[in-house]
Amino acid sequence: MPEHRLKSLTPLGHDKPKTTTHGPITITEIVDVALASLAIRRDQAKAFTMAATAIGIPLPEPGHYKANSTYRAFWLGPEQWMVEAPFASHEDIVAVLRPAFGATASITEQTDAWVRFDVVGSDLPTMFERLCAFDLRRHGSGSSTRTMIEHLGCYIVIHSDEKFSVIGPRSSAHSIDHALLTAAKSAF
Amino acid sequence: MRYSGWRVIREALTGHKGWTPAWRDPEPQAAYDILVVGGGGHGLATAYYLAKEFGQAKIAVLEKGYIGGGNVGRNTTIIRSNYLLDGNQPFYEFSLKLWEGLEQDFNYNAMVSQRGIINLFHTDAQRDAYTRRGNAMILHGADAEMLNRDQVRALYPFLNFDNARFPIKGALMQRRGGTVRHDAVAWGYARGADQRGVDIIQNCEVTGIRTEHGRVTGVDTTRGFIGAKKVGVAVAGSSSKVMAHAGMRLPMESHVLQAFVSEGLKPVIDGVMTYGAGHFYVSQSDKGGLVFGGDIDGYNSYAQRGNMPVVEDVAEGGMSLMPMIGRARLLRMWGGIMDMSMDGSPIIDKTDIDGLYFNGGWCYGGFKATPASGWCFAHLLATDQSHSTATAYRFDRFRKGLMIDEKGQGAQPNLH
Amino acid sequence: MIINHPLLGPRDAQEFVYLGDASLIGRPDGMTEGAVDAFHDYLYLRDNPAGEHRELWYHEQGDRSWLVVTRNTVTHEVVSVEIARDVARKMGRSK
Amino acid sequence: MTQIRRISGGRIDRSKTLNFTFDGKAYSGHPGDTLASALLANGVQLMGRSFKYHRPRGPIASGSEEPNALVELRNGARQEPNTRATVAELFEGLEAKSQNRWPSLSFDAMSINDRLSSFLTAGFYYKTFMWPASLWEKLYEPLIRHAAGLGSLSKQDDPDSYDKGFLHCDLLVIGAGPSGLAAALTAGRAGARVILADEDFTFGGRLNAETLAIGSDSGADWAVKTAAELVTLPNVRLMSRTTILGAFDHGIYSAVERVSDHLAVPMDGKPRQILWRIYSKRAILTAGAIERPIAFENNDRPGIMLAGALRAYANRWGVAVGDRLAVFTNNDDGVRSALDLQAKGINVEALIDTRANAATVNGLRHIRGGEVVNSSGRLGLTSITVRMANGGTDIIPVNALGVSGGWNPNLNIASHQRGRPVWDDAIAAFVPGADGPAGLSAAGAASGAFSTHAALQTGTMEAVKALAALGIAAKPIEIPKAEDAPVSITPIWYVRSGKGRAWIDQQNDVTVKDVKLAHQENFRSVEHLKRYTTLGMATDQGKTSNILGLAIMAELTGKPIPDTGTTIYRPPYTPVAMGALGGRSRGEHFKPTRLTPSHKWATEQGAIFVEVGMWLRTQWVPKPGETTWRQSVDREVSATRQSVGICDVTTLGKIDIQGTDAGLFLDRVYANTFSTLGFGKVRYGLMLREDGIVMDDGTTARLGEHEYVMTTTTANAVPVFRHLEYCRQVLWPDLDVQLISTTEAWAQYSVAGPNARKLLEKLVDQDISNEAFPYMACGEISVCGGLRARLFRISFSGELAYEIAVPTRYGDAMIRALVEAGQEFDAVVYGTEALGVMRVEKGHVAGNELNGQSTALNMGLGKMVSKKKDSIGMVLSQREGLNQDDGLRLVGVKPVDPSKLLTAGSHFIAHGKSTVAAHDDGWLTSVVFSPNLGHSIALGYLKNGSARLGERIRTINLLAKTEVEVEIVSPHFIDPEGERLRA
Repeated sequence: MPEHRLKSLTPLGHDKPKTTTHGPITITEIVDVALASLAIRRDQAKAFTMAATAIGIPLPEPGHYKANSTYRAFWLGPEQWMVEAPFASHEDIVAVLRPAFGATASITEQTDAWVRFDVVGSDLPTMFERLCAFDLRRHGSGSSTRTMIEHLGCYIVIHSDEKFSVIGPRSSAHSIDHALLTAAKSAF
Repeated sequence: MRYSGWRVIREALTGHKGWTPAWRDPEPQAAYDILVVGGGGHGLATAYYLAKEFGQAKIAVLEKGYIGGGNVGRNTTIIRSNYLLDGNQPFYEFSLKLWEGLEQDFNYNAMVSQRGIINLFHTDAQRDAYTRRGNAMILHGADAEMLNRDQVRALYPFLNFDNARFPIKGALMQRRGGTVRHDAVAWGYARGADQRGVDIIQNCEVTGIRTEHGRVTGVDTTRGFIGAKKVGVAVAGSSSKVMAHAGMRLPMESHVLQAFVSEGLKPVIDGVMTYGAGHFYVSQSDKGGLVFGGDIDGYNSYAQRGNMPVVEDVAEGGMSLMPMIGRARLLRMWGGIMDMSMDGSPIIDKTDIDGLYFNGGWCYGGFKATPASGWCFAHLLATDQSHSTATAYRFDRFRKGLMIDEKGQGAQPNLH
Repeated sequence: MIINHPLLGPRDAQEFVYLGDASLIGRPDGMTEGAVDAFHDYLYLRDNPAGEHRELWYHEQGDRSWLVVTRNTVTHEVVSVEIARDVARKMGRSK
Repeated sequence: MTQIRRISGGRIDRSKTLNFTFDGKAYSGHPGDTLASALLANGVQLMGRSFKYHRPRGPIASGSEEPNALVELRNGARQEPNTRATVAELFEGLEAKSQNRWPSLSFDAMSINDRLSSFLTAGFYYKTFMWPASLWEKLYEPLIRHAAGLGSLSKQDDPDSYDKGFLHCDLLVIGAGPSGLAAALTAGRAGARVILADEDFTFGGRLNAETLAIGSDSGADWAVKTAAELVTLPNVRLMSRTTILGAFDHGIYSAVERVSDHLAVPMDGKPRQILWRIYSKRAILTAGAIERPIAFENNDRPGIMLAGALRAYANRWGVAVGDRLAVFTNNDDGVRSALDLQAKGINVEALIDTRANAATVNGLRHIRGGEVVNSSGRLGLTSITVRMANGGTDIIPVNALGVSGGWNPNLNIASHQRGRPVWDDAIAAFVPGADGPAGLSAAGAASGAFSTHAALQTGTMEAVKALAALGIAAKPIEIPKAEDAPVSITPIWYVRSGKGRAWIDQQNDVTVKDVKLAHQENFRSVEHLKRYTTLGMATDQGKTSNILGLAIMAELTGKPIPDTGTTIYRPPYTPVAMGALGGRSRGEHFKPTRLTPSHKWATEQGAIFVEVGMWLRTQWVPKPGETTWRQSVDREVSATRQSVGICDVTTLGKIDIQGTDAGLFLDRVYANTFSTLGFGKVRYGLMLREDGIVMDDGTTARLGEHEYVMTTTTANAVPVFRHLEYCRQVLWPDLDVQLISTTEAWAQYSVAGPNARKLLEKLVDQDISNEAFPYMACGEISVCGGLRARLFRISFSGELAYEIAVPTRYGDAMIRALVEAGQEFDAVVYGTEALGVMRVEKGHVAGNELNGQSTALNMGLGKMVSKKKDSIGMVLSQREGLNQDDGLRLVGVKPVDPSKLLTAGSHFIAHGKSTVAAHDDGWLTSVVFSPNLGHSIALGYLKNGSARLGERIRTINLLAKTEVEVEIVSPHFIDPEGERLRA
């Protein structure tokens, strides 16, 4: 990336990502992930899949999340995925992906549309059952879905029993942060 | 029998032996001049005014269950005429005027209580819209006032003025708005109609509408065929079901609206209040219960019961507006079936079938309309002409592009 | 209520937005004669049955799929849930 | 005061003493007590007053069905009115007050109503208070309202927090008595996900109130052991202090968990209560049964209770409600109560049994074929009058009486979906019908299986059945030995004797006479009976009274009970705090807050914010010395028009539209044409609803061959996106179009004013001269030395203007860079007020004009609706009613006297016309003060407006009683030719 003189802020409005700990729970704002949505253009499914495979982007089933070495992805909707990549190498993620997919995909930068919190701790379902209707105890690692948290549509990614990501609308970062912390205090 | 304070005293001193049935339970006759289908508030009021004001005789009201068991017994008891549009305002103002003399008219204390209604606003755009509305109300002869924040605070000091997500900026007030003891409306009209010879026939469900040569001849019911020269249908949430017997599809959907009451509490809310930043409105009954409601559940339903999301949404609105109610307890919730029309406004009109008339599409505003709805429907049934305050309530307004869309939501019933 | 999403399994209906009768899929062609009458019937008239009802729901807080839900309006029982796009295609809608 | 009525035994912790007060008087109790049990232990029977007659009342029950013993619990902002003393867990320092009495509980002036009761029969108020009409609101109603209500609210904000949550299970078991525990154990051992919920603070249900054995243990100990095993099962969740409130669709139950109500104040960070939404695949109702009374004259005195409650107080709480008791029964369970009480060493003076043929009970005075016909005592029971089988009467001095008219299965929740209970003659009670909530079955006493053995058996078997339906094989638990007594009952509802009142609904003061009056006046349907007499409408929802009222009505009409009707219950099972239903969503967290990328900067500048939907936007940015908002806004407008201004417009909805059919798609969803839009160009678009009314407007930019970005108004971003998805998926499923929202991905700033280009040229890395980047151009650029950005040359203000977008994380830096670069031009940052002023000056429509009631024609944009292509709303926009010549048209408005201020919402009335609706010509939609013109200006919808330019007319605000003469002008106040835009 060319050097420019603008400094970035985290979704919560700080220079550095915020980390909060309550009891067994640690909530961390994550800013080093670039995001793009990938949607299959009409009649391009085959070519699209081949392109994704070639570049190493996983295309998980509905309700799932999958990680490869550089790219990780979760399912957004029919024929649409959200791709994650390291921000440092993929700040202009569309520019990286466009050549790989050509006319087979609609690609849209989504990096700064979202705030992401990684929540780490034991017994996360006890905290998250205060936040969303998704059956967290039935869905294990590799599950991902969008559901309502604090009146907002947020994605939840279950990395493991001890680590969830919450990806919600960036402008509401403070509301989501407040909800997470309140739930942690209520639960533990 | 005439009701009065003296009568109550006399009966009390003689063991209450003299009270007679508030209405009879007659067997249906073979035929009537006018059949009113639906023994709810609107149907009973229609029959009452047909007999009392329009000189009609041989009238029966057919009710599938017990009278007053539908929306007139399942609402939040609010009366008001704070409507904006020309098609609506005169009608609801006519209704409010009828409420004001109703109890003396039908000799039944329905506890019409004009304690004032305020619509809170929270943005400049809402204020502008309420200014437009308040002016429209006054232009039509209704009353309206604008309250600023301090005036609202003086009325209701316990509202959330200090840490609200959407601060209160003021309110539109109609002092003549208020509440009515809803069940008593049905009973008062029933008793008044009965006294004037109307047959009220309960447990009598209409199962068919018979026509000959494009003209209605009567209805099939669970108690047999009943002949009629004219049939007026006023069945609210069941409108589509009943009119389907005549092969009609209506511009409406049936939706469930929930309402709620708290445990009895010492008086704390004097008037009626609507929140402008959430789905919540509230008043307190003469028994002390906070009566409140919010949005419809939003899906087609004939189930007379709703689900939790709306319950919680209403409670969230209530808690954000008046955090003092946190420790008040919700006692009961119930649902009514609303005849949600395509523009949020009602229909009182003839149909393409001679002698078949329709009254419906009241959305969740039917209760306050009860007297005028009955009067205007009686007018139409008796004279074949629309009453002057109900000329806009026609079926063909959708075809002609003359919608009466107070909320500006378009052809989506669940948004009205 | 719960809507059994064909792709995602059971989801609380609160995640969805309701539109109405699935007959709305059958939008008339606006460029034909008499289109106003056809659009009037299409947009404004409803069967509004007490019983099984095919209706459109949108998974707004989920995957943004429009679904056709067949649901009993008296009992609220959900009989079937389909992806609206598939239903529309089956009805012959394309471009 | 000592606990004079405390006897041995019970499941309380006597090693600890808890101090509490009632009506200011100090008492003590023990952990395990409820407020009621502790008061009774202290010899206090009088706990409340009835609603209508203010009769002195004590508890009749020991659980949540209690109608009488309602108190105001706690004080200050935590005051909880109408709290049932029978379920309020005792804690150290508890304070309670009696309610609905004045001046004191023992002397209540309002008990005058009791003397006047013959005037205050059911529905008396419908028949009087009508003359003169004016007195209703002035006199009668205030008197009624003064008497209304039970307890009072503090009128202070509830200081506690509440929470909400969501749980999932295979099997929900509602009630942890013997059947519930058996069901949970069966399912838990089978590995199913089980939730066992009980409203009580301890498990065991009725077992805790009995002396019955299960196997070799007491029932209560069996419950403890069973719960202990359940705790070890990770797939079982035990929830005490948790009331299932209601059964909703598709196996969803709501529940409230009282996390902190047994504490003086909640622990830090912990909610008072949690509202749970429980998603269950199957549920079993094991909520037990509720005893019902028999009505007789003066059956409401403190000391007269349900027999099972007397037994519960003795067995569970070690309390003898009186030291001389009697029991009045029509069934064997009443006999058990008498024997239990006697076994506890309490004097049972008599067992009055309505059944002349009942098996003789030895060891106490068993009056067979007798009836209690009256009672005495002012504030508490002193004696009962018993009529013997032979007709003689006897007055028996007692200070407590247990009454048992049989037990009603607690089927409340089974009828929440309007399922009808069915009558079971064998137990003379209703049991759950087959049409209850799908997936719910009942077991134990809730299903009419009253013996302990039957409870265990049915609980086990229902669990096996429920799991089998889910494909889970469960092995029934081995049923331990337990009593299996049959039900023996001879129904009797009320004692036919005396002229006095016999209470059915004690809280609402509904008596047998009231039911008779309702019958006499033809309020015979059960629903009419309830509504006319208020039977069952009190805070207990008629749990102990409904069946009695129904049965008496059945007798009066001569029909069997099931033919007379049934009563169904509505949620919630017991009243639930509004706070719990509201959860965390209150105060500032009522709804989420959306902050713009410039929020931090604006806060530093002391900006004033305004709520726009969920967003907080900068309304204006005051400078030192400015004392009114107008000064700030006027400055922001003037500076922008004279030099340059910067505004955060991130809140506008942005939708990325891609695909080979994207242009065609836009033609369908916009009224005007987009397929002709060239690369790197932007066009204004007008979107209609299918009914021809304007839905939204905005611009759409073509950034690539098949790539467009649509902007929407802030308010309509979500509904427009939903609508586009509908068009794409449902109406035209084969169009190659893909959508995603990018509203939040980009921080977008408007830079407007004659110096806008000069300012941007300092930051943009590319050539943006008028030639290179003309009006309505757009493109991908970079700023500040390489940051990728998007530039759109569009204008809402009417000035030479651009909107520049950068990735949101750089939004803060971007506004700082813009402000810094603008310093040399005296650039301002303007807020929504100045934005509004400039758009009115320019004649652009916004929210107040886009009111969902207006057509393109109304807005003066009728020509934009292309009839050459099919688009949403095109056809129905042609209806006659929407195309009347004298219809509303958007006009500009200015006061004839420039010093006069206009008011939005004022209506147009022509000169010489009276102010009535017939002369209403329209209204002012948007009003601003234009610093450029030096006076108030407005937009308005005026009938036949486009033909009335130049006309003078009045704008009237009847709310403020003001009137301003105005001139109708073009809505384009500034630069009507658009020269500035293209500069």
